[in-house]
Amino acid sequence: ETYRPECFAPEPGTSTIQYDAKDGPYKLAFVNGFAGNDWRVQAIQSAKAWAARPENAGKIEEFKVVSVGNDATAQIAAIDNFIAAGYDGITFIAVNPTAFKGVISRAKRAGTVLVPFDNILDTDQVVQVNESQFALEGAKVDGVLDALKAAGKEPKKILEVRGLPGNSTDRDRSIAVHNALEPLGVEIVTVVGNWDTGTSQKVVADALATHGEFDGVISQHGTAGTINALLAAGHPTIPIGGDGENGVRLLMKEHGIPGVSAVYAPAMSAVALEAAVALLEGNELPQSVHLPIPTAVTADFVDGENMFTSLPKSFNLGVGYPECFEVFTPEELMGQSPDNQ
Amino acid sequence: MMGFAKRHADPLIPLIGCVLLIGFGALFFPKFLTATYLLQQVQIAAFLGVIATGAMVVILLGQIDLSIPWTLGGAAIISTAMAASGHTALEVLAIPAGLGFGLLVGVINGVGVAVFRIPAMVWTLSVNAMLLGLAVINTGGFNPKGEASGLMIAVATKTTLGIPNAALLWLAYGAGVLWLFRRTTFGRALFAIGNSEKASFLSGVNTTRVIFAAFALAGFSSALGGLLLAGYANQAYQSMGDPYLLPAIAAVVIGGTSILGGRGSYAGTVAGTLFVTLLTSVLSVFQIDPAWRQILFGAIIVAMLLTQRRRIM
Amino acid sequence: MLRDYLKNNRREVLAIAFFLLAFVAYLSTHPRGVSTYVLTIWANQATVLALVAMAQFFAVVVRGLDLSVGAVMALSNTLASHVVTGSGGEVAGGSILVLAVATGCGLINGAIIVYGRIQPIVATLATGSVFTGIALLLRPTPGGDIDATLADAMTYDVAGVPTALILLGGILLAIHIPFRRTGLGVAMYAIGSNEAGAVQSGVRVDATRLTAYAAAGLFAGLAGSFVGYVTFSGDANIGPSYTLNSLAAVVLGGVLLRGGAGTLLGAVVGAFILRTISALMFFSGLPPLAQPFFEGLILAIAIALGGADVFRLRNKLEVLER
Amino acid sequence: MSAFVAMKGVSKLYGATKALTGVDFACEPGQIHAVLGENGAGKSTLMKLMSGVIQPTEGVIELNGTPVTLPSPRAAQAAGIVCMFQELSLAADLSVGENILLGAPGTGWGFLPRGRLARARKLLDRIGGEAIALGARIEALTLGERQQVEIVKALMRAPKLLILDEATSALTSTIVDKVFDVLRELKAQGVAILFISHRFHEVEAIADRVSVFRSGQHIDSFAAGSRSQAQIIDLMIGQPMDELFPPRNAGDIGDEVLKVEGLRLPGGFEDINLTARHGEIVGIGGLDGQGQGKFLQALFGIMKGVQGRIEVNGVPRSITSPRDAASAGIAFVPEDRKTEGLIPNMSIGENLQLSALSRFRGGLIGRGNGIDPAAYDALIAELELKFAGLDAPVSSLSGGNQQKVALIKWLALAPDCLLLLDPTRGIDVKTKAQIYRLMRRLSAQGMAVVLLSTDYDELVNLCDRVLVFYNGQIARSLSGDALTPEAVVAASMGVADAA
Ligand SMILES: Nc1ncnc2c1ncn2[C@@H]1O[C@H](COP(=O)(O)OP(=O)(O)OP(=O)(O)O)[C@@H](O)[C@H]1O
Ligand SMILES: Nc1ncnc2c1ncn2[C@@H]1O[C@H](COP(=O)(O)OP(=O)(O)OP(=O)(O)O)[C@@H](O)[C@H]1O
Ligand SMILES: [Mg+2]
Ligand SMILES: [Mg+2]
Repeated sequence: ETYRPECFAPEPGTSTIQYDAKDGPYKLAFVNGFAGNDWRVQAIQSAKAWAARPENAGKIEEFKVVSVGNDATAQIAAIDNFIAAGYDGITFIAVNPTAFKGVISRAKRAGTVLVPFDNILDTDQVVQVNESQFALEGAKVDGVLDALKAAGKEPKKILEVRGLPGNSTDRDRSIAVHNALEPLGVEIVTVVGNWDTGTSQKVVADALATHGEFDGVISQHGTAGTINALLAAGHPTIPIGGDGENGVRLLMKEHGIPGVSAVYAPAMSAVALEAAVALLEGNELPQSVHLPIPTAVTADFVDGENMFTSLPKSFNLGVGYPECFEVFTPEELMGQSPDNQ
Repeated sequence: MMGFAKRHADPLIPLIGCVLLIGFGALFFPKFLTATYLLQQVQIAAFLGVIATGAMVVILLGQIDLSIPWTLGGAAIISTAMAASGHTALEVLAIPAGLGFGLLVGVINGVGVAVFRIPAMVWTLSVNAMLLGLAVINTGGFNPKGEASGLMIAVATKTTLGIPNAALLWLAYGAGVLWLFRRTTFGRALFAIGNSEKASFLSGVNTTRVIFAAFALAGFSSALGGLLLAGYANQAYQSMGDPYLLPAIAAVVIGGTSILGGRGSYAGTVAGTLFVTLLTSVLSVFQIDPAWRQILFGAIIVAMLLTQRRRIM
Repeated sequence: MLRDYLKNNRREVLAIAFFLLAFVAYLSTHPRGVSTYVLTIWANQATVLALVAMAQFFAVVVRGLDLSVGAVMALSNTLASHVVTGSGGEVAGGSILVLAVATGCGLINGAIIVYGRIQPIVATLATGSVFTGIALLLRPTPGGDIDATLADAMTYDVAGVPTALILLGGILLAIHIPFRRTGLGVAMYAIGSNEAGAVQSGVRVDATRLTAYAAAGLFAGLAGSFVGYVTFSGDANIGPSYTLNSLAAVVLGGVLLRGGAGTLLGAVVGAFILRTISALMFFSGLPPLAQPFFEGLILAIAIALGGADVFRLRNKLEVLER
Repeated sequence: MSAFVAMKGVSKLYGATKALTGVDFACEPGQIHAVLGENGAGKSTLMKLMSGVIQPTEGVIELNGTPVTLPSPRAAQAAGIVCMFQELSLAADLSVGENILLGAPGTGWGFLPRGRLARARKLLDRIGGEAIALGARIEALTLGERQQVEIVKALMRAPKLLILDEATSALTSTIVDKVFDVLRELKAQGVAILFISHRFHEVEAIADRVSVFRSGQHIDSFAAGSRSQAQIIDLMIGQPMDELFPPRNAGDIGDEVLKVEGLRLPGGFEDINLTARHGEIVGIGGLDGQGQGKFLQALFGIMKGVQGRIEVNGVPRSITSPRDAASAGIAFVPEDRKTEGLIPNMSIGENLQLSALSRFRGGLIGRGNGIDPAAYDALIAELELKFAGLDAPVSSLSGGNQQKVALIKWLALAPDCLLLLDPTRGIDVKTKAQIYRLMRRLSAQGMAVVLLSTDYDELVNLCDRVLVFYNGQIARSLSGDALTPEAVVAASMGVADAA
């Protein structure tokens, strides 16, 4: 029985990891990669919001966040720097899942706890926190199939909107979609939206203009663009499995689009820190933690609860995991302006 | 006479390319020939076209503007934020403010290039980096709710007599730029400086001012593109400009504009824009694997440039 | 003697001074202070950029530009993640193969530019797209492996001196010092400075330019390999940021993009400056969300400082030549 | 004696322009052979053919009696044909030494034979380049010094045929004499030398044989001295030519147009006073780099940190940019027409319009200037500009005709004051005469003309007053009977002669 399984749920079949307890307070760092998109900014905000909470602040001697851009060597250097500076725990969003062998061994030697999240590593050496990409995209597929069943329709032709080429997240999510749909003999048309609203809108518009009508859409990210394209093309309303951006739910609600919005929550940055502290305190955790995926179907969207007319459309609704800790209020996140850190 | 011939041959090759692409596409997807698809391409091309216009002005100087992405994004963020602010005054100023932001960035670029004599390629790069930083601060700090204004949406997504408004705007904007090129001091000086800044300066041309104006116009174009995209996606988000930098430059050079400056025709840029847009669309519709998409894109551009060369020589 | 050097290389000297300033600031803010570990960390990532900057230098000095250096890096990095493993022989062979392929990419660029008469910027923009595509074919997603012995040898230290710096030092000794004394080196500078003149002087312009782009490919290949040593893997997406940074680096190092001026050493120093600026962020205590802005700001200031050089000039025509 | 290089029925076409048609030409070892002709006669084209820069459209080139093709300058140099080009071949960013060794025969990609530099040093010293350090960057040298380096560079390649295409155009007479000594020596060693110049006294001084070209054809060749200057000129231009220098103004020198008081540029020139009046041509002489060039550039707002007072037509003007100068009514024809005076790959028409841009009203978005096209046509007619069409690129014009364009683009603005830097360098006699006449007419009509020249002929015979610069100051002001070649030369050497 590992530590707080309701939050740190093990990936089926994963091993467990435990280190000798260390005395706090701890020096923690979060080494982000690219900073220039809303999800990452929110991940940083969540991390700082978590660190600011009194129950955590007491355990922390120092908490640093750096963003190093899309460069594995720079990220490795950053992590090494924190190891060299005697930090106890380091969380990071890996720029490259296979680049960190060396760092992991150096961290071991220095007794520093590493906790990758979001883009995780192909390794069983460290505890990793993430939502299962398969489960995430699977949930979207299920949502669409359920909606179709409810409407008494057979899935024949589904549009898949993929993400940024060349990384494992995009690959795994796409595999999930194909694994779920191909057995049903569904025709899958794939376009590449780069996780980008505008790009998705363009490629979906083209797909609709050339491939004709679809029975449903599975979109990795930038789903708002996908919906805009459907509306612009006057395409009959079809179920959508989309991302967890505020704008997506607003659109689905407004136009009564059935389907599911599955959140890939930036708040996982906070869970990763929580895990780091748990490990430093000597607790045993699953090597691969799979967080529960916050999903909601159109019918359950409630303004001010899991959808905010008052917030930006690009706001990601992953404000927290109730199973782990009280979810962040948007104010709590926004409160983290760079001026009062 | 020669110059005339050149000016009018520029758009030829990209246009032929467009026809080939459509023809090829139609073999497999008859819908390629429908007005829906074609008008849709024109609409999407309009966004790139406006941005490429600015890129072209700077390239005519023999410079290059790498600050397009975050100038575009910044303008969109500002306008959408103001449009959704709820204060009438701010809402009215939403669009001017976004465009003004573009002008401002352009002038900052101009200072580095014209006064400090820093290669635009590097100066605009660092300006872009700073803009990214500002966007991050903004999103983290205040990040107000953003909403494209009705006008932005109407221009970006609606049509008039079946023609996308975006395309009409592009047409008007292009006409204005063409007038600048052909009929004003600015236009003549722009081409002269692109060929020889020294000789232009010694002829009494106010080169500094022209360079400022050129970058200001480029920033304005990026901002205008940003507002269009915000209207199209009905929101602003970070890094929304990233997918437009290289295509914009590609569109300009495919259109026969010399990257060294001083030579080029707007018609060429228009044709180049249409070609790039169509090519991207075709590669996407045919579900080409991303790797092959990159390879084909590069190979086709090389091929086009080689043919352009042949013609010029 | 020294005064001549300072006079003829003021931009380079300015860059060196700026670098030392930033580097001292970095070390003094580092909790661990000066130590082999800290130096090695810094050296490893700085070396990668330094190698790309060298690649860019060769293209720039012949009044060209190579926007495909990042792509060639990605290609050689992904290729290395396939072939730089196994027995000692296989590792050696693989490493050579990687560099050969990278040099080939450079030659292709050169050929398109020299014989196709396409402007370097656009030519390499396009070929870069192709090389990236091939890299994606080799590694659809990051992965693979690099021989650990070689990687560690390259990324750790010898007697407290980071191997990476020894490598760079060796390259500089072997190339930077004699470069200006060889026919090839002078020919490259001459082409960048006055191509028509070079032709009239009997320089083999085409061959020289091809060589320059091949060298650019080779160094991009070295950079890609080194990324492999640091990351033990191949990643097709590393290109873009390196391409742009290589430009910033050479300019920071006092290399004029108009060609014919600047040195390999300058390019390296420029790369060091860039990397140190980012490293400064780690312990700067700046608000995390404000760091990207300040990083850009410092870069802009550094570049502007180099540019401020022009205000010395009395003759506005000389100013225009910048 | 048999020819070293011979051309048989050679033609060169540039699109429609016939640069050379059916030329038979030969040059022999141990002979200095002068090639004369108007601008655009085809002299440089001929030389470029011999030195492998361009290939003939028709005809054959023979080397020691055997037909050869010279695909590149490198090949030509390997065959012993070395050309000193009208457009200099130096790399401005490289040092003098590096330039001299650049691409020299026998040098590959390996280490350069720096040993040879000792000889280069000697040669430089011999032709009066003692001041030129082998380590100095070319960009720091004056045009004259660059020509000296170019000459040494050519000599270092041990030529069998040495071609000097207006190699001495920017050199002062004293240096030219030294160069000639070296040439005579080479001649004695059996080197064939081709010499192009538009300065007759130079040709008379050095040439053994003379060939005259006109509009792409080889008109005649004859022993030097067998024809009078007048006869040669007639051959060159195909019709008798009237006086080279127009008569000076009968006297009516009017009021001051340009008045300069105590102008100084630290490190450039000190306390310069100058007045130019209606109807007078003020000459500015002196050796290269004595500050006269910087002075005129300062007048045109090119220099920063200039102190002193400038008045145009009695109105004090602060001139900080060419644009200010232009609106103050000052025009400026720079020394280097290829990169400063004109934009070579833009059309003739666009180049003519260039200066007009400074006069556009309404700033950047203004359109239409006050200049009517007729003004251009008149000047084009007066200067007999040889051109295919206004759309043709300026680069397609020969040196002389390019210079005409550089003049016309300013004159069309009818400036009050015209500053000329060596405007007749590389210009043939006929064009010179046209330009001289034009300058006279303009000054008679009330334009102040200030002429900087390295050719004392024109200083003495054309100008009303000559100010000779010597290390940043006006050494002497010569006019009337005191204005003699000897006096100019003496003053420019800083010698205070009795006169
Ligand atoms: N690159 C070119 N393209 C087109 N026409 C050219 C080119 N070069 C020269 N010409 C033409 O060939 C003719 C001869 O030119 P060339 O330079 O040989 O004259 P030149 O005798 O050297 O004149 P100058 O004394 O002014 O140097 C001229 O009419 C010129 O316009
Ligand atoms: N850097 C610049 N960027 C954009 N527009 C400019 C710039 N500089 C000047 N302008 C515009 O040019 C127009 C004219 O400016 P200005 O009054 O300086 O013209 P000017 O230099 O006086 O020309 P002229 O002397 O022929 O009247 C103004 O409308 C101004 O907005
Ligand atoms: Mg000539
Ligand atoms: Mg004015």
